[in-house]
Amino acid sequence: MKLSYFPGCTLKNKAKSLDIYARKSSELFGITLEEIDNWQCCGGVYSTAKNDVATKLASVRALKQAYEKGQALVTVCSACHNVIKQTNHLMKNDTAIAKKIDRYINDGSMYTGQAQVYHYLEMLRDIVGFDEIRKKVVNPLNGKKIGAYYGCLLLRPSSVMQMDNPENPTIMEELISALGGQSIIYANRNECCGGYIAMESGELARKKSNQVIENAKKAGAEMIITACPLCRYNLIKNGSDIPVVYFTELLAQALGIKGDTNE
Amino acid sequence: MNKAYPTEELLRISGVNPNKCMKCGKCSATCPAYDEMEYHPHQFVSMVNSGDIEPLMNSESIFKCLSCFACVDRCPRGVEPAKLIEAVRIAVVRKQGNNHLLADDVPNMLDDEIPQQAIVSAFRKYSK
Amino acid sequence: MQVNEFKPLIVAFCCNWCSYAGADLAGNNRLSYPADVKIIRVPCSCRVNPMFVLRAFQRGADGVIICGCHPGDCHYTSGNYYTRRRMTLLFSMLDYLGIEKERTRVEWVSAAEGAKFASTMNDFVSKITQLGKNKRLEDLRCKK
Amino acid sequence: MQRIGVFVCWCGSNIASTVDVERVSEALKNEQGVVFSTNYQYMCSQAGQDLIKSAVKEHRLTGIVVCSCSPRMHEATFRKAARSAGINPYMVEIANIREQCSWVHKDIITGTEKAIILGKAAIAKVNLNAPLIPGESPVTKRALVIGGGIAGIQTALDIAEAGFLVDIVEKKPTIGGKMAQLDKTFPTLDCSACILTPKMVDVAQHEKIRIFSYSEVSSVKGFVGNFDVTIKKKARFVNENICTGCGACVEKCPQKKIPNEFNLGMDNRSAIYIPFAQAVPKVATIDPNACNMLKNGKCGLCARVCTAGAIDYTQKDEYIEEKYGAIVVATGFNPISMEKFDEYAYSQSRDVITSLEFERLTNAAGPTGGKLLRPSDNKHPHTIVFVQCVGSRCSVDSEKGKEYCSKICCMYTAKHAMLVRDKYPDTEVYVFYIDVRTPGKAFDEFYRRAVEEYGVHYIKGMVGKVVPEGEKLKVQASDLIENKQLHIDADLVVLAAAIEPDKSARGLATMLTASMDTNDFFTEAHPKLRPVESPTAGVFLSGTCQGPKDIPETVSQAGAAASKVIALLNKDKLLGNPCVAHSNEEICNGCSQCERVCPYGAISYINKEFKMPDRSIKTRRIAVVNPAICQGCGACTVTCPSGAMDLKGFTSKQIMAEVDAICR
Repeated sequence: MKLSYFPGCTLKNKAKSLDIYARKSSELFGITLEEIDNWQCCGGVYSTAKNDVATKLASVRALKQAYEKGQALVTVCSACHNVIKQTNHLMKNDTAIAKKIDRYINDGSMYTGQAQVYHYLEMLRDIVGFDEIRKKVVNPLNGKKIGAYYGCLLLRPSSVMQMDNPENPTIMEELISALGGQSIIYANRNECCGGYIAMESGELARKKSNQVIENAKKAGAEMIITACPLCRYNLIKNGSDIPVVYFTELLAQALGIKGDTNE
Repeated sequence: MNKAYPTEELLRISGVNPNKCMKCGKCSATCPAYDEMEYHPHQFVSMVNSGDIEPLMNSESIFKCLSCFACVDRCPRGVEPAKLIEAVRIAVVRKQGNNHLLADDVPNMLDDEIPQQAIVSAFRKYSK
Repeated sequence: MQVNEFKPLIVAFCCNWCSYAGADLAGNNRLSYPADVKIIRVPCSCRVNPMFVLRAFQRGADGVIICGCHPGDCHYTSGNYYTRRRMTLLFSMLDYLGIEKERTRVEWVSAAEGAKFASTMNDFVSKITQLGKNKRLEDLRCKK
Repeated sequence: MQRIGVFVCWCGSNIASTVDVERVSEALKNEQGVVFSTNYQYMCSQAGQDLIKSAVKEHRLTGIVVCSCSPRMHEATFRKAARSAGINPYMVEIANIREQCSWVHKDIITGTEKAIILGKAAIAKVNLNAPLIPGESPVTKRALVIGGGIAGIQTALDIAEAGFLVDIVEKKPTIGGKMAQLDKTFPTLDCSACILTPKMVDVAQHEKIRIFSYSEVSSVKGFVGNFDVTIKKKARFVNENICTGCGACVEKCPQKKIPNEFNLGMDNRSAIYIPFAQAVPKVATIDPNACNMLKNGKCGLCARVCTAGAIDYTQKDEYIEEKYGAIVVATGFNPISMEKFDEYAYSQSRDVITSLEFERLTNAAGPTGGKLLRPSDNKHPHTIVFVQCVGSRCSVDSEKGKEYCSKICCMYTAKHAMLVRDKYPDTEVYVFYIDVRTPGKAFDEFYRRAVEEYGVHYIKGMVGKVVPEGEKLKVQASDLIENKQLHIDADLVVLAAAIEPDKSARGLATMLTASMDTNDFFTEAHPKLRPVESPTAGVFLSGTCQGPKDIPETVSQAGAAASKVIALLNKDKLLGNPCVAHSNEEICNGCSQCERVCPYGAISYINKEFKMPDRSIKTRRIAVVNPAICQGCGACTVTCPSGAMDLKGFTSKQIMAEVDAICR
């Protein structure tokens, strides 16, 4: 099975391990991620303003390419997924903007949100299935206590993202248990790490990240996994004394593709 | 000073109907950047509605919003305050010479580990 | 027939529970509307057979309006939903036959909406007056 | 051929000032069938009515047209006059020349012209009128009350006190409903059980009342005065008539780890259980999903300890059929699921509870024996945060909770806060509110007492997030008055969850053909004037199934519903509305279209034998309308493809004649 894949800027640079292990692991389940040709950066954040059209072009191009190939579009980075999924939703529901964007792209066919967008986690849950993953695990995590960190981008706005219950998500917890780990539920797992504010106000980012780390640790987590390079950066930079790794690394480790992720 | 934008324009850009607000304050209760803001999410809703927009445009608050959508998701009335904050912010940075983040400033903000994503996001949020 | 000024002939079907009472309320409050409107009382707007509408046009009506309870408020729980569906079909067929869509209308008027009844009728009559006499479907054999 | 008399009313000057009544009566004289036409100052007066009566005699009238005020005003008056003059009351038609003519038109010429046309239309209709006789149906003198909470209990008691038989159907093993779970009641703070349980005993002992507990209504047929109801009595595996409620079985049952519904899962019960000490009926019930004996045949302890021999593992569901004259719906409410509000960590922390759970926590018969202890560690909480409006007042597009205000939360939260401060003065209590809504006798005073005398901290604002961390619940909230974000380390968080109608109500409404609103509350026949009646004749509403309400309101509505039932059951016969649908069996082809649109289920089909021209007999399926059920909306008449269905009093021919008269 082949799926279109949008890696995004960070996965080609600072977050290479998020990318590499996503691709390698999916191969194990017979899924090939085909990188979109000439993809452009999604912009990192989705602009909700109705008069902000240009910032959506990169996402629409990627979506359109996937749709024309008859493939669903998969992303791993939370930010890319958020931008692309929201853009797709907009294309489907706002014809005026879809027409405007069509005039920019101007290649003969208007895109109106037909492509299916999956986050890699959704792909694991809905296409592969956690039971299938469980069967392929060779290095189970032996009950390691792992706190999934969702942040904001994967889940919200929930009416558009529709990945999971935005206040009590389970998708990463189910993955952890499929890999033989013990998932730790903590309330701040869907709160913001501070995101791009790290550039502007390191203090606020520190405060937010610390709240997440503290809450996870008090709940008993020995490790945090995330799908977002910026979340990982903020948590590590602000002094997490437990490892913060990408969920794809953990996946690859359990599947025997990668060595121990405990640094 | 930023001259005030008309309320209607902000409502159009954001798609927000502030009349739906029942003034419960849950947006501000849930906001992770609350302490950094001079004007809080619920104030954006009521001030835009009453046309009191200039103070919002001149406030740093518009750059403190993390776009985490907690207020949008948890609002019991479906008001979507974050979209209104975004509309005010866009109204400000689109004006000539109003870029909040300049390319020249960026190198000083970087360290070895910062992901590209942070830089592009910040640019998109803070600059034209 | 001597006609100085065009006075349209309008048949209004009103359901007994909401719209007819709304029309009564318009009267109680002395809210005037043109005398061109003649009301026929039916138990429910869903009693209005498309045949009645056709008959009215055949006999020279210039406009037909059907008034019922608001959706969800039907005295018989669901009658007005039938009305809405039936009349949507009928009106588009009439449009096809050349009876303009403006000549036919379904309106929801509650027993509390005397003002709405009057304003609806004023509006409807003025629209029909602009359109002028309806010639389509009129069966001249019916004229004495 | 009719002989019609026309009577034009002046209504003093109400009509006469804008309608030339003389000209109207003159103009209508020559209409088809008219043999007499006159006008009079006040037709509705005794003299006016006498005028009608003498004209009927003198001119041998068969039909009457009164040009007067709205039929909604005096149709009944003139029909009565007609009857006393010896003609069928349904031979009267009214031309509304006041509300719909003289009062809305200023000009006497147009007014008169229109009045004449309206008169002609009425005459055209009367020409085609036929005498109608309302059908009669007997009334079964027994009422069914569905739901055994305080609403159902009160309704049943009131009906029974009037001397009628009442059956209560309650799906739980005991009656009592939500009120049995409450601790104290606002605003008087009297103990809920102390005022409820005597009523439960009254019900149990009343010779006119039967209780079907652990039972559900499984089908309803028939119509007002004549409902045929099937009640499913679920197998409780205990013979109700023998069980003494001694509790020996409960004690001995080895399976003790079943979440106790009565305490909202905050403690456990055994597989065989009696919900609470004052349960009515006080008999045991076996939970088939938990009982080892029923699951795999291994146990049987309860049967061995039962000295009465009441345990019966072979018991089956039983279906009881009964006839009723009236049905009262009293299905009550439940708090909504907190699933969509997990920012408050309800599913993550046992110390985040709903208000109903809080009731059980403070109830002396509850899981903690009335001591306020945190569910997680049984420690005394020192800081309690109450959150109001959780799931109430949500807009539709937020897709979270209910649009309406749940009405009772402000008061019970004030009660909870006050009781905590009263019993445990060392506890800090915060109430986060959007508005405090206290309309009701002594309600606002009650809330003010909570603030002023008991020192409850009322904060205008909402809680945004609850984060369990260690032993604490970190509450992040806004204080809108101080324009601050607050962070409170709480020990217990109580959510005032919105209430919604019981889930069983939807299916029941379908069975009863009773209408519901978009929130699944039953709708009333008239929101102001008939608040306890469903639009479906013979179905009455009691309590929160109709909308959120507190106990006093529920009890008053329950009594009101009972009085409506009593008035109905008091009648020996019911007169129907004769303006009902009727199918012409010669034309009907039995296509079933009419049955599908009928909102009342008034249409059924029979196979009838018809003699064919060649003298052979052919059986055809034809529609038959039950005139006692038909409400006369006419939906079927339009849907009928063959034109067999018509509505008496509003026949197609009559309405077309009116159209013709207007368009002439």
